[in-house]
Amino acid sequence: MNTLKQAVTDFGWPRIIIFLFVVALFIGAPFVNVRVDSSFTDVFNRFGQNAVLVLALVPMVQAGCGLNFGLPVGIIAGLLGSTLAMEFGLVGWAGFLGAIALALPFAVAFGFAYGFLLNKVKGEEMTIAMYVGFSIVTFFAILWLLLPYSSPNMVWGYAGRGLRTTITLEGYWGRILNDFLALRIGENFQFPTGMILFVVLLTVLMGFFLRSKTGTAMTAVGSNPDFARAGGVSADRMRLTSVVLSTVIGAVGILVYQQSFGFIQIYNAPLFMAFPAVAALLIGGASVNKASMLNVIVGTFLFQSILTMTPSVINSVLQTDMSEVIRILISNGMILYALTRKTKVTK
Amino acid sequence: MSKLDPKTARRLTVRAALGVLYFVVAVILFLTGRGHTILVDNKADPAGSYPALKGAVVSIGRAKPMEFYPGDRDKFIVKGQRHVLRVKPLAPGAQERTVEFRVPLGEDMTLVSISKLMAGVEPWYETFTAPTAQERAAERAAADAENPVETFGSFGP
Amino acid sequence: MSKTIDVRKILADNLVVVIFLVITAFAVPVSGLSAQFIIQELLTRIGRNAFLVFSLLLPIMAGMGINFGMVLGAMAGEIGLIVAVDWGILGVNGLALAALVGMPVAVLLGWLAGEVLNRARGREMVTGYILGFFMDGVYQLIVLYMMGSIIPIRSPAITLSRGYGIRNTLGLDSVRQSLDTLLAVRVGPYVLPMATYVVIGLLCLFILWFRRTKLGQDMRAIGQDQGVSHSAGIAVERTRIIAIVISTVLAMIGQIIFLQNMGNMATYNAHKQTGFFAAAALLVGGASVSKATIPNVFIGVVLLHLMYIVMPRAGAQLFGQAQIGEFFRDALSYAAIAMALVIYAWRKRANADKARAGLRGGEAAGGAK
Amino acid sequence: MSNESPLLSFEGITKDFYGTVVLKDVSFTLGRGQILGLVGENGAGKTTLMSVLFGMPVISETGGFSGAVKLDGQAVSFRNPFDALDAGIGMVHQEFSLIPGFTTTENIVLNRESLKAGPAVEVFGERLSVLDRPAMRARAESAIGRLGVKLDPEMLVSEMPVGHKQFTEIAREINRDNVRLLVLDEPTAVLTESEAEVLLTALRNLAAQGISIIFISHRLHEVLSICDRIVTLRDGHVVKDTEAKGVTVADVASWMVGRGVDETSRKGAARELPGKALEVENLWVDMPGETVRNVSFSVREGEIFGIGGLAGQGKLGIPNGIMGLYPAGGTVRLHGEPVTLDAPRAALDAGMAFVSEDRRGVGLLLDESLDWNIAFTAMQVKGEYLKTYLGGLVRLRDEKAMRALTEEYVKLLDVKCTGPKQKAKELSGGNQQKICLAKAFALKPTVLFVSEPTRGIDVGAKALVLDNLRHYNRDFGTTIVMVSSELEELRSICDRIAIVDEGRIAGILSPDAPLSEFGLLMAGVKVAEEVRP
Repeated sequence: MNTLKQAVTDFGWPRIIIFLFVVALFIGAPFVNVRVDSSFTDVFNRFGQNAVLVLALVPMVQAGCGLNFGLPVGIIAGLLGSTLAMEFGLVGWAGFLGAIALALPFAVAFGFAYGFLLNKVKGEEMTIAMYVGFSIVTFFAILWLLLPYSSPNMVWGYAGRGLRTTITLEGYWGRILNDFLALRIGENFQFPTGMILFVVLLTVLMGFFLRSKTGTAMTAVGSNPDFARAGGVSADRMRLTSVVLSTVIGAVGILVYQQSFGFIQIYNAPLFMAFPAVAALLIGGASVNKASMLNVIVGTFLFQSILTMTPSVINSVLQTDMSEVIRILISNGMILYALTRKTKVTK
Repeated sequence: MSKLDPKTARRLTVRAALGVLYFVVAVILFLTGRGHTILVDNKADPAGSYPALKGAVVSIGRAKPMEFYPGDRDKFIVKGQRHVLRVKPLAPGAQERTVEFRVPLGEDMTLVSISKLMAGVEPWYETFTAPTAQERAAERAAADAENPVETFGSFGP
Repeated sequence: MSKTIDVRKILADNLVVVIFLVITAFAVPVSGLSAQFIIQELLTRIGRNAFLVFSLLLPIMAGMGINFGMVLGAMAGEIGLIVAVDWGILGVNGLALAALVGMPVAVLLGWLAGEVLNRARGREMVTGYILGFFMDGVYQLIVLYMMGSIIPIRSPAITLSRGYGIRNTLGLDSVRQSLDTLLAVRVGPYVLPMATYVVIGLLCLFILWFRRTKLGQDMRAIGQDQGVSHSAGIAVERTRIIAIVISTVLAMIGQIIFLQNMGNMATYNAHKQTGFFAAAALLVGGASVSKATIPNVFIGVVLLHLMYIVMPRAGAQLFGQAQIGEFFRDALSYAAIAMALVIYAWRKRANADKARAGLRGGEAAGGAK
Repeated sequence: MSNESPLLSFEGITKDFYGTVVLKDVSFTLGRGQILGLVGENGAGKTTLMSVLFGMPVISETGGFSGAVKLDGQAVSFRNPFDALDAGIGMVHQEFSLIPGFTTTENIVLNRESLKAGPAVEVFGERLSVLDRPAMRARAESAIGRLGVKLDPEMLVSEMPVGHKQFTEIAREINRDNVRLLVLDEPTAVLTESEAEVLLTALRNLAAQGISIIFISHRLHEVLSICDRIVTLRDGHVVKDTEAKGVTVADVASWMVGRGVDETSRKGAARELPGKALEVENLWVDMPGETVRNVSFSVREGEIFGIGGLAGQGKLGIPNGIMGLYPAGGTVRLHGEPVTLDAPRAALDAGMAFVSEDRRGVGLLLDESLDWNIAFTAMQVKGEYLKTYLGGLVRLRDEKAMRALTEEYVKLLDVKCTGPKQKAKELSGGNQQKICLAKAFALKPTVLFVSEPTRGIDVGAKALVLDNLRHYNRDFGTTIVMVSSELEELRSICDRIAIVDEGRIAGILSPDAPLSEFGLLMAGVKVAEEVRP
């Protein structure tokens, strides 16, 4: 059974262990009085909340730019979109869609600048992306204080200026996707239909994009830039496109996240947001230079299941709150595993 | 293989010696750096067998001397185990007394009673244990034992 | 080559330094802090931070970039300190014992990090960074769950009330500033922590000496060309591991010196920003990912910390909010790292292009012959 | 020289790689202080022979060799190159193996530095000894002195002219205490003529000091000028082992290329072909290792034009430059229209296609399926294999059309695979090459460049690939420019053959021209007038 062995090696032991761990969590849950149905509600909520951010990583991985630790660049664009939409007093669907519309131009502009930079530093993308992300988050922290926002729901009451650390979306577009066509089964289970549909829509669109001429070229650039070049494709342009796309989806991703979470978190909150997304993608089976829609779905689901279930299940088993440590070990262990694996491009 | 050439032998010796030295230094640092809290009090015996001193200047080693009046209690933090305790009563003409004593290595706090010392009551020093978190934890453990919960291995209090 | 080009080249080589100089030159007067205060702060901070920054030098020499995995060393130092405090060892003895206890831990972690980085050639920096995160989880597992349960802890004062795990903030009263005050020398209005300076001076001597050893020479060779070094018979992987081990051990000592000055320790957070501060300082000092010198360390510590001292006040003075200054200095430090990395990667490519262009020029001439 | 046993002797060395014999019964000897010239075409077995001598791991990993290597009459078998170095054999490679940021001295004594032990050595071992720089410098100077050249011991390698780097390499090899034999692989390839002259003098100095030298070079006049003996390898055999005295360049050249008179493979007589398909003038290409300096030629409509020459002379640079894969300059006209250089897309749009010699690096997407590999370029350049949806708004990959295309070529070229969805990396070399051809054919080019189409594939596949090219040329009238190191292959299929030497065209010959003429052109001797086809 060499093929099975090969499949296991390809998939990697860490993933199999994580997968078994998740299965064990779900099986074990009823025994420690954790309700499975409400757990599933949480898992689906968090899945939808995070899936788009994970999806945002795919184009750059496919184009060979590595894991986008600079995801905060897109997140900042999304934050600009949502805060501006609130400032303009947009509520409900107009608010959510308005936020997306307002975020897009920023995302495209940021993406261009960011992609241009990454094209200049081939080979060092990941470290630089990380620090570009940190820089833009801290730089924007200044702007959140200085920009002339005036909506009383957003600015500090006592100073009259400067945005609050967390801004509630209550009364704007909080949970607008989650509650759209939401399905209620029993007392404890609720399926966030609208949000899941939105995620599916974006995933399908991304799938289509990867099957287009440009998407094909992008994948080829990631797989073998020399081949793509010999085929008349400009690697730099494809990489730039992938970065812009990643940034734009990142912006949309944070908007989906916010509406589900119910709050806009600014200042230092986006600083480390790329890491869980990266971990989720890798847990789903992606490598540093190959990722598919399936990786996104599976990875997000597994990772969010762990985050949902460990605090309740593990804590009641161990009588101590070890979920944080487990989260750190699993997510970073997964990234570490992917980084230290021989790059699978055969040369 | 079986026979070492002189150079290798010399290096092995040097390295072994250094390894030993590493531990020796660690032990010396431990012994000389071990901190002890010495509580000094000047209290009369509630039963009246010895009185408190009217006033005294106490010093331990090279630490800054402190004045003690009846009922006072204060602490010295000292390094190492051997210490010289000097008690100089304020009463004119009273004789100064210097004693050498040794704090056990494992002891964190020692209570020295200068009134006992001056009155010649033995033992004038004793181990002092404040009620600690550990004890509180022990109490809680006792409580937990009544309604046991699953614990993970040796985890838990 | 004309002189103007030289000036431009120097500026370009030290772009990060120049930007920092300009910004702090503006911020210092705005902050309204007295020169005496600033200088005293700087004197303290050099003693506090320089050692940590030094720990980055050797991996750079060995061509492994900035060792963001140095936080592993910081963790080892913290474990040493926890032990020293738990056993109630006072003063410099406590610090030395912490270092002796931290040493095997640091060597082990450094060896581990070296192995990991050898498997991630070409992306050592990002891997080291993630390794730091990962080991933070292991550190928590040990310090928060095992200490006091599996690993015996004597002192109830440093354990959490639940009976195991170390408290979130560890008071370091027993060793507080014991190195700094050991030989504190007063010069005019300033107090110099001479003992700390002596330790740092010894480290400088060590690094100077190390560069002249065979091992140092091998590291330089590997840093420039692994292939050539390997074919010359130098054990590349082993040497890289040694570089990381030394770096980790130095970071361990550095963290102990840092924490004794701070006087208390955020048990679970103290190491988190260590790599960032050290890297920022070194790069602000004009080092690059491939070349770093002793002066870079000192220039960097002074510049970075000058900014850290004055920015919050400058922000408060300018915008009425100290927070703006704080965000600004963070943004600037992150940007300094990003910029130094970008300049380095950029120049690496530019140099390669230039080498090729030179070749082409030769050809054109050759073609004419 | 003397009656004692020779320093080095090869006795009946035979070596095969997976059944392909690359060395067959190679025997020759080298005396002390002798300079031996080892010449042969690419693939003649020179490199493999040296790998055998040095005990390169690749030899033992592929089943070892038979025969014996004797040093001073004693059979030796090195487990790795370091053993060989210890035995006093030094090797200077064509590519420099120097640390750029180190000085001459540091490079010469690299990893053999003079050391002064200090106390730290007792604890942490030898590597903590301090470098003894004066001693290192003295050793470097003595090595430079033995070489008899001028080198600044404190100069950084990165700031040196090329010649000095080469001297530094040689000085490093002779700095060993016991060095007796030096192997130099194309040491003059990167040097200017005057530098080469200095180097040759230096080598004579070394030989006079009793160091034996194996000199591998294609510059035959250099070989003749310094060597005592010349050994010519062809197809793994020693075809000639002779004193250098009285030998001419033409002799050696014909030994190198002459492989029996085998004219049977020639098919078809010279064709009359009108019109010019491709004109190239003053082309330069900056391709590392294959620099093209100044090349002009023109290709006729429907012709198969061959480009041959030794490795490193620039023949590969020509198609790579024209197709925009490496920086290039000059004028290239396709059917009279100028082609933009430095832009692969422009070359493809103009109707040219390229089968790269770097099959795995440039030719294929190894991690993707065969249909991707074949259809990709046509899709990107011509917009084919895309299906339109929503009235032209969206165009997605047409998997069905790609599959059909792939199946068509799989059948046509007889590719052995499990189907269009198999990954390219899973195919054998020959089948991969067929996929590369299919990719180019799918573009329906008017001019097709084929670079080393048979490199690394077995005999049967070779014939198939060549047949396919010939058919494609005959059936569609496609002009083909074929670059190959294998002269026979070129002669069997091409209408004319250009030989490239040192980045220039040394001459263009008819495939029927005598072998010695090809040999002379390859050796850089200009003899023939350009042959009119």
